[in-house]
Amino acid sequence: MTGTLSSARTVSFRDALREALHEEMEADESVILLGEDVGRYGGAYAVSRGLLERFGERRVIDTPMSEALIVGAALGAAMVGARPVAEIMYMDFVTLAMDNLVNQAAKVHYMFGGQFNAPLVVRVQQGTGRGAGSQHSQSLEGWFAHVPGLKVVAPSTPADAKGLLKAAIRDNDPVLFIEHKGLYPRKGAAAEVDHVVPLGVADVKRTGTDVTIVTWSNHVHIALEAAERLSADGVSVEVVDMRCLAPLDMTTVLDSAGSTRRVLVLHEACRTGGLGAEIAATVGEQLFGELAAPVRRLTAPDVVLPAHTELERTLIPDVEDVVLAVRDLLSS
Amino acid sequence: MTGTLSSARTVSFRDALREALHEEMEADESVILLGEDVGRYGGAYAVSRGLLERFGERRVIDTPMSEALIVGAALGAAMVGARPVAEIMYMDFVTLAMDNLVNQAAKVHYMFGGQFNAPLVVRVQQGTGRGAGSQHSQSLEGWFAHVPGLKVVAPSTPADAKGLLKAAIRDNDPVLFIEHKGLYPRKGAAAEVDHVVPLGVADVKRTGTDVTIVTWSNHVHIALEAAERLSADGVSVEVVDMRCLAPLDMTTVLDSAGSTRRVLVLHEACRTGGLGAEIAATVGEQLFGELAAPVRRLTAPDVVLPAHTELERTLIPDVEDVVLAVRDLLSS
Amino acid sequence: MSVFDQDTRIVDVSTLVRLYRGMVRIRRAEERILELLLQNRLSSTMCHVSIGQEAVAVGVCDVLRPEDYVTSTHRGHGHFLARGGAMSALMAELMGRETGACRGRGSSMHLVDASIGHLGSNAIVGGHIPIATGAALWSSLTGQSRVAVSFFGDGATTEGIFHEAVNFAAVRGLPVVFVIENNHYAMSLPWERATAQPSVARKAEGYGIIGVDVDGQDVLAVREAADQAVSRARRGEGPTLLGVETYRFLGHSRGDPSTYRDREEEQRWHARDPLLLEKIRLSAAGVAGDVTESLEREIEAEIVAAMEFAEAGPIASVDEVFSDIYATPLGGDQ
Amino acid sequence: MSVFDQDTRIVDVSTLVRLYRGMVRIRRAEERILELLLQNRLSSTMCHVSIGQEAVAVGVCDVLRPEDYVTSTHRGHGHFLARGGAMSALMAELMGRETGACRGRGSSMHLVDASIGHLGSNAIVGGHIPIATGAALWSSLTGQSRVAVSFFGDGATTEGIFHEAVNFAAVRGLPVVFVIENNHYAMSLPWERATAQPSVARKAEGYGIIGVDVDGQDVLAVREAADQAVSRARRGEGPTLLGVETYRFLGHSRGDPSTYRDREEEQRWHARDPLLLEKIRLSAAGVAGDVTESLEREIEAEIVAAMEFAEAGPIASVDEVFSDIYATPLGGDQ
Ligand SMILES: Cc1ncc(C[n+]2csc(CCOP(=O)(O)OP(=O)(O)O)c2C)c(N)n1
Ligand SMILES: Cc1ncc(C[n+]2csc(CCOP(=O)(O)OP(=O)(O)O)c2C)c(N)n1
Ligand SMILES: [Mg+2]
Ligand SMILES: [Mg+2]
Repeated sequence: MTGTLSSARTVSFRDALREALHEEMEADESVILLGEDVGRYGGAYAVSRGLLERFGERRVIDTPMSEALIVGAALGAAMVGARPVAEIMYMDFVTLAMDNLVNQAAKVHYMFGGQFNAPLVVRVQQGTGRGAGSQHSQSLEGWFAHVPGLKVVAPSTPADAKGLLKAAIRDNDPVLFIEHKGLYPRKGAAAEVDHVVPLGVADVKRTGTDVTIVTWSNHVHIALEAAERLSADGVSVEVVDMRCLAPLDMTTVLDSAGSTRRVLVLHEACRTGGLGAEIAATVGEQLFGELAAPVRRLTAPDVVLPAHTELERTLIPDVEDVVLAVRDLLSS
Repeated sequence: MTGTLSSARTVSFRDALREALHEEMEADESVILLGEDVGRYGGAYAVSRGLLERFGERRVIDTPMSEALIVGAALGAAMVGARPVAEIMYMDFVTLAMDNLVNQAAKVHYMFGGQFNAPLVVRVQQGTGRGAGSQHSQSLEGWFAHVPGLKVVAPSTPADAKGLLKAAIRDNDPVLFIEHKGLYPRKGAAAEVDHVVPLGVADVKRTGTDVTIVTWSNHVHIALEAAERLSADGVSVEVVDMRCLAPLDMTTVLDSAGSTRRVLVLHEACRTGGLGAEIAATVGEQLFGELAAPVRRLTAPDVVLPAHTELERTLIPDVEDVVLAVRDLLSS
Repeated sequence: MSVFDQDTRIVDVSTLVRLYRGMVRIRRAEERILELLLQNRLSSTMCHVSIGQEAVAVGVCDVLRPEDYVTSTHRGHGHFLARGGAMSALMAELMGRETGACRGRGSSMHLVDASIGHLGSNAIVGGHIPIATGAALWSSLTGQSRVAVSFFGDGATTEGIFHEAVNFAAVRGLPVVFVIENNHYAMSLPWERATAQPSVARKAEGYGIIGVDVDGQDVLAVREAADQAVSRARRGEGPTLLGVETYRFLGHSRGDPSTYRDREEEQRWHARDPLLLEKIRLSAAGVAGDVTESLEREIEAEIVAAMEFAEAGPIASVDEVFSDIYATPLGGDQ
Repeated sequence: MSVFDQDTRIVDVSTLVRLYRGMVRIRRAEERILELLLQNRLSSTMCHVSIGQEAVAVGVCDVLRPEDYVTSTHRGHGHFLARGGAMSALMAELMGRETGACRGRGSSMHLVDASIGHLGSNAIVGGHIPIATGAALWSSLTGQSRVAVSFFGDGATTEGIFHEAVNFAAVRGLPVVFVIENNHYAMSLPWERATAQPSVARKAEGYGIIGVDVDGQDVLAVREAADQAVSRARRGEGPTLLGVETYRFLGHSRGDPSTYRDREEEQRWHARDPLLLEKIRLSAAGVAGDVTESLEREIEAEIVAAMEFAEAGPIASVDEVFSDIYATPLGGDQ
C-alpha cells in the first residue's frame, strides 16, 4: 500500500469514492465518467455529486438508459485513449451489459494479441438492506471472478474504497468495482491524495489466532463486530478482507488459515456457486490435513430475495449468525 | 429413471435431442420451438432439422437475431400457456439474454408469490473443440447454478440427453439445457418414447472403489476413457455424471466420495469460480477427516480461449491429464 | 345522454364519470401510499408514484377486455388499479403482508394479478416488454384474439430490449400495444437528451408499424387512441406504438427534489392535471358536484377498507420464505 | 483523365482502377482462404467469406483517412484488407501463426490492426457497434475529427445493441458511420422476415438522423454515399445509417448449401457481381486488359508471398498461451 491515511479526518465511503474520482479526474484528462444520472442527478447513490459542476459536460456524461451501450462505448473509448469510469446503477442491471463486459472488455487484450488495452472501470452498486427486491439486491460478484481478463474489486472501508478506485482507474485492464449499498454512509479514516491500494492484495483487518474469517465488502464489518463480541469471551478472530476478488490473493488467506487452522468464509451472495466455494475449496485442498475443522461457509441461502426489508434481513448472515458459526467451528 | 433404453438401436446425441423434441411436440400442442435458424436451417448444429417440415411454422419459429427477445418472449408465452423451447446458438450469446433468464424467468414464480410459472427450456450449445475462439467456446454453467430459481442440465449421453430434455420440457420451471458442441455426433444407446430422466439426480456412469471422478457433459467420456486405461493398471475409478447442475445432487457425490475417499472434480470451464469449486468445497466440508487425499480439481486454466484448435486442445484436460491426476491422488 | 366532445369524440356521461373515477382512485391511493412511505410503514424502500399520469393507465385499460394481458413498470400502481387489481391486494403487498398481491415478496415494483391478465410489473426498465410480446405471440399462434398491452416509460425506449421486442412484434404482426408513457424524464434525463427523434409516431415508421403521439393528460384522447390500437391488434393488424405525453408531478422517487426540472415547466404541466381536465369536462356535461363528491367518498372508503385488510393480514412469513423458489421442487439437495 | 459516369459521378480512372484492384484483392484472397479451409490448413473451423460483397468494404474504406477507426464482423476479411491490413498478417493469423494479426489467437473472426485504426472484428454479431461508437465519442470529446465506421450485417440491426448505439450516436451527434452490409440474409433468415421496415433510410428517421439506401454492388455508388456520410461526420454533423444492399455469393459458412435461397435469386445477384460491373466500367473508360491482368498478377504474387510468410512463421506457442490475459498482471495468485 502506498500513501497516507489521515488520522484527523473522517469521511464516508461515498465521499471517499467521490474524492478518488475527483482526484483522478484532476490528475488525468483522459478520465471521464459516464452512466445514467451520474451528472445532473449526481448518481443514484450520490457518489458523483458535484463532479459535473466541477468538470463539465465533456467529462461527466449523462447517458440514455442503455446499459450495454454504456459499457460498450466505455470500452471503445478506452481502446483509443480514454480512461472511462462507467456507472451501472445496480449490479442486477449488469445482466444487460454482460456481452460488453465479458465477451468484449475482458477479452480485448488477449484475443487481439495484446494490440489493445481496455483501461475502463465499471462501478456498480449491489446488495441487500433496502428491501429492494429480487431485481435490485443481488450479489453477483462470483460470476465475474469466473471471467479471465476481468479484475474485480469490492472494498469495505472508505480508505480502501478510495485507494482501490484510484488503482482501478490507473490500471490498464477492465475492472468491475463493486460498492455495497449499505456502505455508502459508513464513516472511516480518510485517505490522502497519494493513497493508492494495489489491486490483488487482501488485507488482514483484524489479527487473531483462533479462527480466520474470510470475507469482503459489507460483511467485513459484520465479521469485525462478531470478532469484537467473541473477544469478550476470549476467542481471537482474524478477519481477512479480500478487497480484490479477481485475482484472488490466496496467499494471504492460506497464511492466515494455516496459523488459525479454522476458517469461516462469509458472504452475502447466495451459497451455491458463490465465490466462497472457490476460497473454501482452495483452502481445503491446500491445507488438507492441517485444519482443525472443516472450512465452513456462511452465506445467504439459495433464495430469490423478497422485496421486504424484514424478510430480507432474516436471509443475510448477521453478527449473531457469525458468532454462532465461529463457536460452532471452535467446538468441532 | 423411467422408461426403456433400446438395446438394439444406437443414435447420436444430436438425433436423441431431436427425438425428444419430436416426441414432446407430438404429445403436447403447447410445446413450441423458437430461435435463430431453428426452422429452415434446422439449427446451427442441426438438432431441429426436419421439425419445421413436420410441425409447421406455427410451432417452429425462426426469429430475428435478438437473443434477449427470444428468451423474454419465450417467458411471456410460457406464463400464458405455452411450453417454449428456445435455442440460443452459443452459450457465449446467453450473455445477451441474462436479464431475461436471470432477473425474469428465474424469479417469476417466486417474486409473484407463485401466481405464474415459467415452464420454458433454453437450449444452448457450449464448449471447445472447434478452435472457435474466445467468444464461441466458453463454458459458463457455473454462473447459472448460482441463480436460485433456475434449473441447469448438462447431459453426456444420447439417452440422458433425450430423457432429460423431455423432463425439462415437462418441468414447470425455467431450465437451461446445455449441450456440448463436441457431443453432437457421439453415438449411444437409443431411448424409447417413455424414457424420462428426472431432473436433479446424478448418475454413476461407472462404479469403482479407489477414486471418484465427478464431472458432466463432454468430460464424462474423458473420465470414462481414463478410467478404462487406469483399470488396466488395477485402479478402480468411479465416475459420477452430475447431469443436472442445479439443483446439484450432492447425495450421490457424497455417497461415492465417502466410499472411495478420493475425489477428482473435472470440468471444462475455467478453474476459478467454476462449479467444481462448489462440489469440492461441499465434499471437503462434509467429509472432513474422512478423505484420504485432498479433493482435487482438474479444469481449464483461467485463460481466454484462443481461436486455435491446437492451442485450445492444450488447455482442456484430456484423458492423459485425468490419468495423471488420478495417479497423483492415489499417491497422496 | 351523450356528450359531443370538443374533439368530436362521442362518449356517454357514464364513461366520463367512470374514467374520472378511475383516475381519482389512483390519485387517492397513491396519496395514501406516500403517507405510508413517510411513516415508514411500507415493507420496502422502493416506491414510485404516478401522480399526474393517471390518464394513461385509465384511458388504456378502459378499452381492454377481461382476457387481455398487461405488463407494467416500477411506476405501476396505476396500471394495477386501472386494470382491475384489488386495492386491498395493493395495500397488503406494499405493507408486506401474506395477503398481498405477491404474498408480500414483490412490493411496489412487482405487482401482479394472474386472474385479470396482469402479468406483473417489473423493476428492470424494459424487462417486461418481451414478456407482453411473448404473451401476444402465444395469443396469435393459438388463434386467440387476446391483446397484450405493455406500459413503459420514455426511458425504456432507449434500452435494446425495446427495439428487439417492437421489431419482432412488427415483423410477425403480433397483437400487442406498446404504450410509451412519456413523462419526459427518465430519472433526471430529459427526453430531448434521450433521443434525437422525439416523435413516437416517427419511431414507429422505423419499424414499419403505426405509431401515434397522444396527449396523455386528456383521458379521452388516450382512450380513443388506445381503442384504435387495441382494435387493430384484435383484428390481427399488428402492433402499435402509442406515445402518450404526460408528466410526473413529483420526484422520481422519495428524496428526489427534481432539481433537474424547471419550476415553470412543472407549473405548465400542473395546469394540465388530468383530473382537473376531466372534472371540467364533467361539469360541462352537467354532472353535478354531488356525483364527484360521492365517488370521492366511495374511494376513500375503499382505501380505508383496504388498509384495514392489509393491517389485519399476517406479515409475510419467514417460515414461508423458501417456498416457491421452484414451481416443481426436486429431489436434489436444495 | 476523368470519367463521367452514367450516374453523374465524376471520378478519375486511377480511382476506378484502385477500387477494382481493392475488390480483386479481397476476392482472390478469399478464394485462397477457401482452398486452405478445404485442405484443413486453417487453425480454426470458423471462417466466413464475403465473396460478392467486396464493393462495400472497398467503397467505404476508400474515403477514410489514416487516423479514422473501423470495427468489423465475423465476415471481416474484406474490411481488414480494404482498410489497409497486411495480407501477410491475415494469412498468418488464419494459419494460427505467432506472426498473425492477433498472434494466432483470433483467427478469421477477430482480425485487428491498431496501427491502421482497425479496432477489431468481432464474433458477437453487433458486439462491436458500441466500440466504434465509443471511439467516436472519444474523438468528439477531444475535439478530433476522426471518424469511426462500424461495418455490420443486416442481422445485427435486430440486436438491441444496434439500437442503443445508434440512438446514443444520434442524440450526441457523434462522428460515426453505421454501415449495414445488407446481404439479405442472417444465416437463413431473409431480410423481409427480420424486419417490417426494409428501408434503412426509413429506419434512420426513427433515430432522427440521416439514412441512405445504396446499391452495394456498385462500388462507385457505395464510395459516393460513404464519402458524404464520412464528410458529414467529420464536419460534426452526426452519424449516418448507410444501408448497403448486397449479396453473399456463397453459403453462410462452410457446409451451408443455402437451401433457404432461391437459385433464380442467386443468379440475379451473380449477374451483378461487383467485380464484373467495375470491369465493364473500366473498359468503358478505356482501361486496357493488360492493366487488369497485371494487377491480377501483382495480387497473386502478394498472396503467394503472404502464404510463404505465414508458413514460415512459428505456430502460436503453447508457452505463450498464458501471456496477455491481463495487460497489467498483478501480485495475486493467477
Ligand atoms: C435496466 C434498468 N436501468 C436502470 C434502472 C434504474 N431506474 C429505475 S426507474 C429509472 C428511470 C426510468 O425512466 P422511465 O422509463 O422514463 O420511467 P419513469 O420513471 O419516468 O416512469 C431508472 C434509471 C432500472 N430500474 N432498470
Ligand atoms: C449475438 C450473436 N448471435 C448469433 C450469432 C451466430 N451467427 C453468426 S453470423 C450470423 C448471421 C449474421 O447475419 P448478418 O448480421 O446479416 O451478417 P452476415 O453473416 O450476413 O454477413 C449468426 C446468426 C452470433 N455470432 N452472435
Ligand atoms: Mg419517464
Ligand atoms: Mg446478412
